[in-house]
Amino acid sequence: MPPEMILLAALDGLAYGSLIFLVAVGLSLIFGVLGVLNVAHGSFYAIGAYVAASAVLAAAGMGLPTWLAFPLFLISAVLVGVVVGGTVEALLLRRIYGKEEVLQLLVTFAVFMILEDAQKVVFGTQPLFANAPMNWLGTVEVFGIFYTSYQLILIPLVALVVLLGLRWFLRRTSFGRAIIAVTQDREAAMAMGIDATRIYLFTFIIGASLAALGGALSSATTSLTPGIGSGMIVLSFAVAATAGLGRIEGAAVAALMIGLGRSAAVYFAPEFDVLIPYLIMVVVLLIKPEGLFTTVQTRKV
Amino acid sequence: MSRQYLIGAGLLIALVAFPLLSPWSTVILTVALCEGLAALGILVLLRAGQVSFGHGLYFAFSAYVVAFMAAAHLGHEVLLLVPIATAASGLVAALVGLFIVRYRAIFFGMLNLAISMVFFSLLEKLFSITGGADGKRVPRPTLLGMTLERESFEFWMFYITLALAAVAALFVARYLASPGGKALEAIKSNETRLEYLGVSSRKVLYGAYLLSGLLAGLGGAIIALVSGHVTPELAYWIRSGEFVFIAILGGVGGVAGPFLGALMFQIIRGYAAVYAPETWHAVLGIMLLVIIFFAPSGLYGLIAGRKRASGEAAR
Amino acid sequence: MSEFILEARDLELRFGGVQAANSASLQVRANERIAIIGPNGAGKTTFINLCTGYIKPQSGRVIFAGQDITALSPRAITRLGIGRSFQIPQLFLENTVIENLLLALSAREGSWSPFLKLTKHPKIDEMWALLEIVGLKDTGHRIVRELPEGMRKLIDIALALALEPNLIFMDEPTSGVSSHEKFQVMDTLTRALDARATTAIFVEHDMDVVARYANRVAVWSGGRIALEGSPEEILNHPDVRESVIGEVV
Amino acid sequence: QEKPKELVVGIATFLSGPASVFGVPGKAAADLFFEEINAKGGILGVPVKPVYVDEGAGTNQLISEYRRVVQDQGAQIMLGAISSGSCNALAPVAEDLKVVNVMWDCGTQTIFEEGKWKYSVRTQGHAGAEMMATLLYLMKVKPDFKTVAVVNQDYAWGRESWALLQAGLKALKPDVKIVAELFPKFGAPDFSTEITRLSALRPDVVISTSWGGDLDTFVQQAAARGLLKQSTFVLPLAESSLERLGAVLPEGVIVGSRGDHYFLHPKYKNTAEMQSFVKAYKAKTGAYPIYPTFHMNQAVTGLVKAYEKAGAAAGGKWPSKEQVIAAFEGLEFKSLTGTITIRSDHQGLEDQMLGTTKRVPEYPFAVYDKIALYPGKLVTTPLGEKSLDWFAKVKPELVNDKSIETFDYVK
Amino acid sequence: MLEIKGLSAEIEGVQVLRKVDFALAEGATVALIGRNGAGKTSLLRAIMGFMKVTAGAIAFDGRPLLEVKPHERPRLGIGYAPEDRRLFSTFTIEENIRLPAEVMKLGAPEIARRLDGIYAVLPELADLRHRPAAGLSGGQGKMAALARALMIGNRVILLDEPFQGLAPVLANRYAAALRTLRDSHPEIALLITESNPSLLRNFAERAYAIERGEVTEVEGGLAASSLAAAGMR
Ligand SMILES: Nc1ncnc2c1ncn2[C@@H]1O[C@H](COP(=O)(O)OP(=O)(O)OP(=O)(O)O)[C@@H](O)[C@H]1O
Ligand SMILES: Nc1ncnc2c1ncn2[C@@H]1O[C@H](COP(=O)(O)OP(=O)(O)OP(=O)(O)O)[C@@H](O)[C@H]1O
Ligand SMILES: CC(C)C[C@H](N)C(=O)O
Ligand SMILES: [Mg+2]
Ligand SMILES: [Mg+2]
Repeated sequence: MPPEMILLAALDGLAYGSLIFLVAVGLSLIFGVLGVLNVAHGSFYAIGAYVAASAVLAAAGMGLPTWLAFPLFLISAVLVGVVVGGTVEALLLRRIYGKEEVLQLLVTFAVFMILEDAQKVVFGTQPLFANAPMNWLGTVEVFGIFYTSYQLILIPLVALVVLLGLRWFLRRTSFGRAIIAVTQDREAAMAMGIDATRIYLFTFIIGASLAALGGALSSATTSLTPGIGSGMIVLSFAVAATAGLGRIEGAAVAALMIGLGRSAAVYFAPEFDVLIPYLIMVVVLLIKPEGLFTTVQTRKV
Repeated sequence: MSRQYLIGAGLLIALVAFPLLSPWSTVILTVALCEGLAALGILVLLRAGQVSFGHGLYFAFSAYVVAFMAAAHLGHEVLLLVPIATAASGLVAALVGLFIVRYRAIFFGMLNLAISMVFFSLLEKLFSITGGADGKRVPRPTLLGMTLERESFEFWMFYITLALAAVAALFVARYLASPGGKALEAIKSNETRLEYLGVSSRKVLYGAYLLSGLLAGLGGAIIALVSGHVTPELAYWIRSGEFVFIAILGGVGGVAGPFLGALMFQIIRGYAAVYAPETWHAVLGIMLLVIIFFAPSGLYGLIAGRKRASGEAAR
Repeated sequence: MSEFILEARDLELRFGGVQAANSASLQVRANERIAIIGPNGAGKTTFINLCTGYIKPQSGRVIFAGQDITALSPRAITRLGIGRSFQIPQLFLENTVIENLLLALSAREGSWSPFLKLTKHPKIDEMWALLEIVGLKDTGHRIVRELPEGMRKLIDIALALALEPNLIFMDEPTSGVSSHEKFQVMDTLTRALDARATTAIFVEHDMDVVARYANRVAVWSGGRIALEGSPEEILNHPDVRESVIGEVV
Repeated sequence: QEKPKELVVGIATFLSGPASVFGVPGKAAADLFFEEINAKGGILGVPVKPVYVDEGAGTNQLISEYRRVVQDQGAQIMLGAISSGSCNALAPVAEDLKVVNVMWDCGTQTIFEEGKWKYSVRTQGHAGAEMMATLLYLMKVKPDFKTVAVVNQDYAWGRESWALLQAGLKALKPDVKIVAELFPKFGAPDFSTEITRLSALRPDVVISTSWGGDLDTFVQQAAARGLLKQSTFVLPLAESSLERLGAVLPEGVIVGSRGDHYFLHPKYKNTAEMQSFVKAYKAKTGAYPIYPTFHMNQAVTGLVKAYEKAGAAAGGKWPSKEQVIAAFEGLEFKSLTGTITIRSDHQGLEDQMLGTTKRVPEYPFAVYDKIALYPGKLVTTPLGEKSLDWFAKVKPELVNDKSIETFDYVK
Repeated sequence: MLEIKGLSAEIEGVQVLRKVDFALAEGATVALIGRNGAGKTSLLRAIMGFMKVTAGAIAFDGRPLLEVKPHERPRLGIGYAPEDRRLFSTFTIEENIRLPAEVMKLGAPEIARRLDGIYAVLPELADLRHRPAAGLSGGQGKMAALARALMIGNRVILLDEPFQGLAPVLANRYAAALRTLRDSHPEIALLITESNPSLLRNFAERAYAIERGEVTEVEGGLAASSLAAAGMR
């Protein structure tokens, strides 16, 4: 096949990978800090998407300008993060940090089941679609093929901003350093004057908001149906594991690999399309058992 | 410990009696037992602090082995199908185990998930062979050479399953109390020391993994026979998650736990399906939350009562 | 077969800029009781880690009973008869003290039958006797997580002993053990070692302990042995007094 | 037999998961119909009580729920199901339980072509009929295409429907080139890569039997990238997405509805039944009815008629299950949009309708134009034959068979 | 300034502190000695707010400390060096030491000032300052933990067995260092637990003995005689 097709495939992969990253990085962050593998993360993604879509449709209904959608995406993402995410952390997770991980994991699993049905009840079962923002940004032509600027430029851009922003936040700000400290040793961090409870809440909200943002952005490109969350969550799992414990750079690389891998598959081996994320994960872990990026463990001997 | 047997016996008697009282329940009870077996496999791994989000793989694998053999009318006999299919799952576990025991925590869980999802995807993809998402039908085999009518088949399958489950549970109980079982727990609490006792934590985990694979396989083989149909969904990650769910719901304190959990799970699900067909997921979710927060040691813990701070440490 | 039960030859290990082992060598005769002393960060623990396979040296060899064990895993080395205790105790926190020991016993005896109940192990009395030695008999049924640091250190040693090793490394056996118990524990401990003809190498910061229980002292510094000799010479050696012991003020 | 106090009817439908796009409207419709029936005093004077089972819970769960509803809640009639997978799984269970099982929406043709089921019956056409009609319509309105690409969901329905179409294409247009066969996974959120490929290949015709969210997503993303204008799209299930797709779907797209269902059916849109149903349904759900609601109507109506026929045969007594199922054979009854005949193999004959989208001021979404109505008898695989074989030897004459009625959109 | 009255605390239902009465005056240096499991660590943890207190009260400058959230107690000028080091492995030693000060938003100059002070007291750390904490040896870790406590402890410093695992020469040097620190900052109070009191001889002016969670003052401080009287060598 012609070389430019490879580029075209890569472009699709980039767009898709960026979206996965947005969602998965939140999962990684939460896992890294709270040590909780948040199964409900997929629901945050879905709810973020539904809320954003509803908001955009409502705005359109009121005859408001389309560009308003973009601030609306942000608002709904934060809203979902704070309201849904915040509630889950403060009401449920907070009460079992001491307990075994599997219990924490199952709490999120339970939340996932509840939220899945909640979505149906609130947003119905008919596919919801609000693509005005995507069309509003128009298309760009590459080798005579039209791409939506939304998928080709906006989403990767947001992903990049999130990546750099998170890095800066965790490395440079004292709040970020506090987060890392809590990640390693909650009690010692408290003895240093760090409010671990607050850190957990904020981290969870940030993570949830990122998932919701991913959802919000995708709401313009895909139709929302019951169950979109569960599809996204396994992808995020794969990314988080491939990345290495709570490593955001890792999440970026892994998400990109999956995105590119997938579009490559559609060209060369369509039947492998679905397997790609898992194959990538298995291969990576075979080579680097701790994931792409590893964290120094305190020496205990 | 003796308490564990007491509860087990109680459960057993209750189960033996139940179908005689309400015939239609046999299938549902059998299904519960199958899920209980898979959850028992999860319990074994949980003792090592490892959570598998992919045991649907073994559940589904043996189920499909049954389906294929039945379709090909190879040894179309329960007493052949079940052991062969179970062994097949054991074989897969033996292979997967070879490398998966090198991983811990999230990596262990996610690799299991990944492998089961690969299998799931293949089942859906290769639909000319596997029937795709629609799955395969499993014609009813003979039992002891007899071709049975539905009622009697279901009736006997239930008691066979019950017997198998009881034996499996008993064995697991013994194993967990044995040095090997404690070594398994040691993987959770301190692998460095285990290695410095000259014990290979990988070997220990490998054994447990094999066992858990066989248990899930057994459950899968039987569920294929009683529901007469297999679908890829048996290998889906949510199904695997349910096994963990069931194990915790029932409590991992004793081997009776997973079965208690499975029964509870089926009952709640049954009622939820009647009274809230649109929102039975949520009902289950809430139930799970209630258990986790108000009875973190599960139904088993509720019955067995709080464990002492020291001594017979049941987790 | 050489006269040495353990021989470490020119072990090299650096962590980035840090030379944790700098052609470290040590020769140990059977039934010796060697104390390793030296400033913090001198490389004492690292040396033990190298000898017990926790870390592999970048060069150099470790010979045990005539066999090269440099490349072996901790597991293999343990099976050959080398036991160790840790600076930070490595225990099964969720189990009772006796269960900890029984696990060691089962490992030694290879009693893995799924039908044997751990707490019904035929040789359980041996383990109680062992607890007696480290003076923890009455904590046997406590869960380890509930025990303070000091007791954990002793259990850690007991675990190593349970394997009946020919040679045992102990990393600061008495640190965290209150001066009150220190000596009676060390008394019984060393008696047990003699009784079983177990060679012992222990890192120690308490010079009273060194003086009383070592029959040879190796002074570690900069990842290697700086000085070696009998307790008397070493503990009175001006350099040692200056760089390790210091004047008690 | 004694008249029961009430007739429990178990209904298997998707209440969760992506396919609830069809399942929930189906349920809504069923509730309407049963209210109506009970208002009229029920079936043979026995009030009907619907009980629902979630098909989305997974087949094994579905089977045990199905059993429970029959054995525990005493359902004498079961309506199951939407997915072919479920139907394949439930048919034998129904035989076991000796319960009348009305397959109310599933499409797979193999059920009655490969198996013989005493207690199961299907009150609508099957994939064979649906795909044959699609094929004939395509040949009719766009005879001169050279290249075809397909984008189907990667599960039984997507694969089987393509297998049929492919066989038919080979027979009718041997020279046609199939440039791409894409099977994105069920519920895929993103078709960018597929669309890029299609944009590069520029096939004359793009076929997709996808449905629900997948179809919406695919069409939306394709539209945004100008693909819909580039190739002729053939979407045999688009009727169920028309309202949602609103302004996105341009004119000139070939659309179908798994039967002759359409709330603007040229012949029946003004009948009292249709009018009142559309009104009631819209009032209840806020949307126009889509094909699953019509399939549900056929199942329920068929059921009522079968009971009446059996009741009459039993001399006004309450018919046994066996009498009811027997009554289905050769049963002929009016649906909201035509007439259904049940063959001796328990397969229903249902007319098929296809059209080409047109934008009109009356509706904010595309409507059918250039409608062609294919008699069920014409497009359904003859009794005893296997659809794949039949497709392989289909004759071009069929395209212009005179039994085919055509209509244009009229306000 | 730190007053503990009838304090009882438990861990998982096990009583580990029993009606502890204990006072720490402004600038005082007090040794808390007791055998393993006596409750030394528990008492310090109780002061830091990591124990489940079942009865009694702790007053800091007369204000009830139990009502202050654990993470706010360091802000009162309480520095704590845990027995088991508890360093943050991904940070360098210096980052570890700075962290509490940064969390409290102390100004850069202030932080620098305190750092210099600390390196003056613990010169060994100055050379290790840029090493990741991950690889530290047992003793090195202890030093870092000590330094971290000094960073914020400008009122009270709680040291849990600070000399454990230190080579005697260092232990002695630190004893001396702490003494100079005390002399230079007479307002800082020191509470040091030790299972090996000889090191604190003629340094801590008062000594308390703790046994099975019960605290009693040792008459005559750490003089060997009085220790013997209190049943410790
Ligand atoms: N994993 C590691 N990564 C980096 N540096 C390390 C690592 N392990 C040891 N070191 C360094 O190697 C040197 C020796 O460490 P080691 O633990 O052997 O000292 P030690 O003699 O045991 O000191 P102590 O008496 O305090 O325990 C120290 O400077 C330490 O920082
Ligand atoms: N997790 C726990 N559960 C139950 N009891 C505990 C727990 N941790 C400690 N204890 C008990 O609390 C008591 C005091 O422990 P603590 O650590 O304060 O003693 P310590 O004086 O610091 O001992 P050491 O000198 O060895 O550090 C001990 O008897 C111990 O058994
Ligand atoms: C839902 C319909 C489009 C078809 C259904 N999935 C079936 O397989 O019959
Ligand atoms: Mg050391
Ligand atoms: Mg202590």
